[in-house]
Amino acid sequence: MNQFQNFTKGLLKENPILVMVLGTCPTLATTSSSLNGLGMGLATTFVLIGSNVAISLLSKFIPDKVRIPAYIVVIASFVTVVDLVMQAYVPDLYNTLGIFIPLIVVNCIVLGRAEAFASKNTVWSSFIDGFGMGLGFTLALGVLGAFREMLGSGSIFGYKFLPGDGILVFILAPGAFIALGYMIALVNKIKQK
Amino acid sequence: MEYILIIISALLVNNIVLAQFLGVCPFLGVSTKVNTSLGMAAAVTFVMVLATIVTYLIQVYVLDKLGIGFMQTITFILVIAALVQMVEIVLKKVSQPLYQALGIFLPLITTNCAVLGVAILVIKKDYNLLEGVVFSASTALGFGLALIILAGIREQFELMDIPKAMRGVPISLITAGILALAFMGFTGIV
Amino acid sequence: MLKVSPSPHIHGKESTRKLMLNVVIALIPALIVSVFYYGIGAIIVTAVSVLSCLLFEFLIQKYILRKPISITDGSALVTGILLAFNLPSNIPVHIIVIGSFVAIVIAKMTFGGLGNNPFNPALVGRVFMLISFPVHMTTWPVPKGLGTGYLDAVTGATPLAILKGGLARGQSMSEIVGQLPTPAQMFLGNIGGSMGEVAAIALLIGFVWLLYKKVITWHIPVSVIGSIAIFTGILWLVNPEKNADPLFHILAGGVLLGAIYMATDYVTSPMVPKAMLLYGCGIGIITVVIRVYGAYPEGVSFAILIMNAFVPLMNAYIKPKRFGEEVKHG
Amino acid sequence: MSSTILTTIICLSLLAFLSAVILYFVAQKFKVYEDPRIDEVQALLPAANCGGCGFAGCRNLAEAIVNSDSFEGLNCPVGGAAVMEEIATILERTAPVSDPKVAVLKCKGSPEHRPRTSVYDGAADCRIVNSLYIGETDCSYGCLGYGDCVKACTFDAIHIDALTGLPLISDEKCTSCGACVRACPRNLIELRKKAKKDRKIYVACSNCDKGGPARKACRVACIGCGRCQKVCSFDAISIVNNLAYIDAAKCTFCRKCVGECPTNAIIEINFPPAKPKAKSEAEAVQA
Amino acid sequence: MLKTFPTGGVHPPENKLTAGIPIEYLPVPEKVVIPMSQHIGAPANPLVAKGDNVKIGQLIAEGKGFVSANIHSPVSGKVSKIDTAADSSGLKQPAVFIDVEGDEWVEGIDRGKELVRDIKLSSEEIVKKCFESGIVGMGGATFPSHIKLNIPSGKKCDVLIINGVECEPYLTSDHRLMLEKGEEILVGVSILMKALKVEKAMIGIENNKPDAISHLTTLAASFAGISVHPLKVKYPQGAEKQLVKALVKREVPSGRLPIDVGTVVHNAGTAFAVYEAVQKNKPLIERVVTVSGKSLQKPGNYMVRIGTPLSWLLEAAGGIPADTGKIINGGPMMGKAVSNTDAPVVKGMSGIILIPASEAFREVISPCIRCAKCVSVCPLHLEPYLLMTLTEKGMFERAEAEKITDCMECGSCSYTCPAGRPLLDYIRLGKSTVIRLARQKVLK
Repeated sequence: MNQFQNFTKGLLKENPILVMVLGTCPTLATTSSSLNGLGMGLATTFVLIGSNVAISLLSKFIPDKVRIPAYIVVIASFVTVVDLVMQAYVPDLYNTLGIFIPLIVVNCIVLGRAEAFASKNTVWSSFIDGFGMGLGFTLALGVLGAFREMLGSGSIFGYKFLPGDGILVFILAPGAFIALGYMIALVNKIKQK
Repeated sequence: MEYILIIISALLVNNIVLAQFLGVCPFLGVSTKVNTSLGMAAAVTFVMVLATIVTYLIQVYVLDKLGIGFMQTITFILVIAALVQMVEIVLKKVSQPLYQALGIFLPLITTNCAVLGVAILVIKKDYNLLEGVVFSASTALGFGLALIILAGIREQFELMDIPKAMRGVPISLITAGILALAFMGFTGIV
Repeated sequence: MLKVSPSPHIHGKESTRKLMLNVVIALIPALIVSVFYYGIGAIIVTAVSVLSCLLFEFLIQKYILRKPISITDGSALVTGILLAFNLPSNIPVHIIVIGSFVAIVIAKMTFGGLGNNPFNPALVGRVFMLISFPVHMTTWPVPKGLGTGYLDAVTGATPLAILKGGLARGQSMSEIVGQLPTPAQMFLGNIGGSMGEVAAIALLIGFVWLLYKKVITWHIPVSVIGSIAIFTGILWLVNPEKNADPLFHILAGGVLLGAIYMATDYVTSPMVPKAMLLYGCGIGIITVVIRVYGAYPEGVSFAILIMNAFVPLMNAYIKPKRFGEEVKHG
Repeated sequence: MSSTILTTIICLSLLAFLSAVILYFVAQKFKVYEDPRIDEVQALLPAANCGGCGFAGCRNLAEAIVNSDSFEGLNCPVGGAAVMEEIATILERTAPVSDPKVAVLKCKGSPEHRPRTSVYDGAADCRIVNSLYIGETDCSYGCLGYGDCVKACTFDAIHIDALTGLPLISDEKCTSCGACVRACPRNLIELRKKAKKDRKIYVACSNCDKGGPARKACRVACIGCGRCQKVCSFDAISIVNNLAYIDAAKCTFCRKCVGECPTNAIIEINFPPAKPKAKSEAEAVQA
Repeated sequence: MLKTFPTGGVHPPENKLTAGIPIEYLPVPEKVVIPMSQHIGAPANPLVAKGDNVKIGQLIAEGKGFVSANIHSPVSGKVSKIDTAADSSGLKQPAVFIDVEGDEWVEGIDRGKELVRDIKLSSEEIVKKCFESGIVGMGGATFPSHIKLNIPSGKKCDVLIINGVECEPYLTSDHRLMLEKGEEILVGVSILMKALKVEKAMIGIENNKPDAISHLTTLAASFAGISVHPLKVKYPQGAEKQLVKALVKREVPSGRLPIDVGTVVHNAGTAFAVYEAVQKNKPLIERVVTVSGKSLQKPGNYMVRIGTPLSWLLEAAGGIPADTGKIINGGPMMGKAVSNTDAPVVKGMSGIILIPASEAFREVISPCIRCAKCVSVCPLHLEPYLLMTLTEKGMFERAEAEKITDCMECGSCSYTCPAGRPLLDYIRLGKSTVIRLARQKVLK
């Protein structure tokens, strides 16, 4: 596998949300608008790249038996960094995303990539992998966010193009489940062909 | 009365899965059979209550005392990870079938954001220890309720002809969506 | 050439289409009453709802599922009418179409079509609309008779909304009663509300028809209405100044429509009488909880959807007593 | 600042130490051993869970393989020799040798050959028809055509041919898992050894009736006349219960029997066109 | 309120077209075919060889083992061959072929019409006589009768139940028999009572046969311990367990027999056969067959010899009408469709029903709408919709847990299903598969 494939697999073929169905909690919770979705995606991407690089560097030194707790500590450190940085520079977004920023630490994608990829590959590959996966995650979040925002409030990235309120359900919890459900079904359908 | 409000709120109105989107991964993963979801609900309840107690004590008596509140995420996840691993080892010994059925989802309780989420929420909401325990227990029951309902529906799906592309995760998500829609009826009770 | 098939070689006269048609017949009195009070709007809303339900079912079956077209089995027709009955008669067309889309496409065809959906399609559509378009869905036309126009009607509140509003302002029942319609008005349907649910008399006529035709059994409607009567009765006896009487709760809002036509939907209700009673009681209790304690003045739709979710569990764990299970002799 | 760092470090270390100690003791107390090779073997299996091996699923086969000393009776027909060799390398044993096989239908009773005598009008399921009566023709051995094998095939290798009403098996897709063999209530499907260029010669009939009734029910039935047996120079053909059978192990694909069969019950597939003489003979028989 | 079983059951149109037509004795055909398996259990063993001459009533095949029955020649003539013959489903069964010559009877058979009331044989002798005479359940199940009369040690029977229900549409053979041979049946019942050593017998008859009820009630006054009970018309009341429930309110437990609740059930037709065997020394060589159908020229109740080809019987009834779609051996609810009209009449054949093509079709199958009608009509309180789906999806373990083996295949579920689903087709399949799997497990 060359680095290009390594990069693109996260976007479509192994998209963490749409294909592997990991990290559904933040996906559902933060996509009430496209902006929130992108913000969450980028924060996760940062943690993903950071932890991937760090773990691929450290993997030789971490004993196999305690690797999972060790990985979690590494990830948690990066999450704390993101948490503090966002609190300082984008307080509005930070408040909207709320508890889901610290919860990046338990996002299955991050630990999943650390365990499945970073611990077995070189730093550079892990970086590419983390970047690709993060971008795939961000992409899915952005698309889902845009979709929900469009239907739910008739706007996109805050720009209003429809009069009225839109179909309110889509920016509420039920709409999140339903929209993601159909997105994954669509991907399934495409995969079957 | 305070406690009853906390219970109803956590169980129905702000159901952790259907309204707060925490613990969706195991919600989708373990809800194929009613029996396993019962086991999962029990395991989560146990871990959640235990984790809440331990993290609460650590927060109040260690982190706050030392003034290192920013270490919350790291310490909490560490404690939870250890707890879950303990539960896993115990379960493997005590009930082999349950262990096999829960499969990879037991270690995933670690990364079940519900557990960490509840631990953090208890601190955020300034509950005292007892309130925190009641909150976490009823949240876990809310998780179990949603899980078991979905498991019941999914068991029925096995006997039905769900369109191919919808099978598995998509149909569960949409079912959960309609369930969330129905649970919105409880808005305003608390 | 002789035909050969396993026994039995004869078949009863029932068919899915006939059952659905009987439900439609049972709904006709309520439709007549709503046209009588709300005029042309009732007809427009029903027609749009029915047509769009049929159209969506047809499109999905033809182009997405690629299954045989079965829109003539009457199930989409019933869904369309029931959805319309849950709407105010002055709701704009595009909202009805969205509601029909949700009912048929999301709540029914996504699960594979008739017989596979765990939730009542019409109710999913209705609740979806209620949450998405709260203003349109809670602005009710005042019944003015046949001449009432479609969108220009004067609006008013439903009895339940009056009750909720009054209690929220801290008024006591004796103060609110003056603003509420009399039981006779509610019985005949001369009140504000969703077009199909206002006239108790019409719905009860339909109920008798459905029982006579053996389309439904008594278990679900009776247990729903009974549990509501008991629950609200207790609340009323405890504090008549803060709670409305049971008769009001039964006649107001969607209790009768829900109990007789929506909760009894075959696909989404339990299979065994014992479970039906449990299911009905659950609906009744949740309805009252939402009405009395919740933010929404009406809770029947939510209650039915929530109990729908429990039906698979009931079907799996509540079994009929098998013949010969209890040894009575020897 | 430095004190914060210090407390952080101390606090975390203590916590980590405490967790480690507790976990160590719990792990000692509740130890369960599970052979890790089971997972490795399972990973190699095709995960089709078709049941072709005789076990409920791939995991069960993996367990059986790991827990037994030899490969006797344990074989994944879907993965074939390649997978078994890989498994053998993991377990440091030698793989069993199994021939690649392919499923064939031992019936060619299309409506033109086998007239319909009644119409079946019940649930479309061979097992139901078979338990009910003789079937739509007078042959109580032949294919019923309601596609139980099609439903059983997880590899999309079988389809009912609209023209003949008989199942058509795709050589490429067939994995010889045997699901169709088990599904057919009349035992009409046989797994035969794969030959060069997918060539096949076999008796496409399962009728055990005597010649007269068999022929009456179906024009291409094997009547057990024994002419193929006589002409075979390799002793590959046996006749049991009025029915000829060609032993795939002995057959050399000489094709002598094919032309000899008076009812055309022997099928040859994937051969180059027969020599003109044989062909005209075959036509003469058909006419 | 008339007696009946409390829950479940259906009420198909009765169509008892031949209820008023007296039993007609049919002439003997030129050739008969006697299948060796006319009962549940092991096939009988032929005692004759090709070329043998046989007389009417001569034993030609012997029941092998405990669950089996003897077979007697219904005609006099020459055995032409012993071979396989296709039954009404087209499946080949061993059979004896006889060419009819003359009308010679075995000695000792009382062919007179006069009633013999006095029971001379002891109860053991009665059971033996039933076995020797090849008597099987005449209602269609063809269970060898002598086994039911042998009460296993440790069990006790306190009431004999006689099944005169005939709940299947069209069929009237028992009805006519009760009207025309009422006294003989009552003597037969007394014989059965003596064999079982019980003091009490209850005859259950559905209320759509008022003439039979009043006739038997009048006659029964002179027989000790026999009472006649009208029952509400409901299918499947003729099923043993349902009839026991309706008459004595006892529920036969799942997987058990009526004797486990102190009852034995025999058919009215069987009682007549027992009378003939015990009092007249006549083995079971003929029976009443209802031939019915809306477009049939000469429907009726025919007394025919066992082994008569169906085509002969149908010819007597005016030939097969051109519009016939389906021919049924038995009643329309539980009978088997006939694909071969050359098949012979056998001991368990109570009727031949011809259904016109316009009615002989299955409904178009549409999705299950979960209306629960199948659950409410199932007389055994099973959930047919679930059992069908479990079978379709191959989930046999769950089907077993849902008591699929309790199903008695009455067809009420398929009859009622508004979606036209072939519930019973699949349940039957699931049931046989579950039983097979259970047997394999035992063998392992």
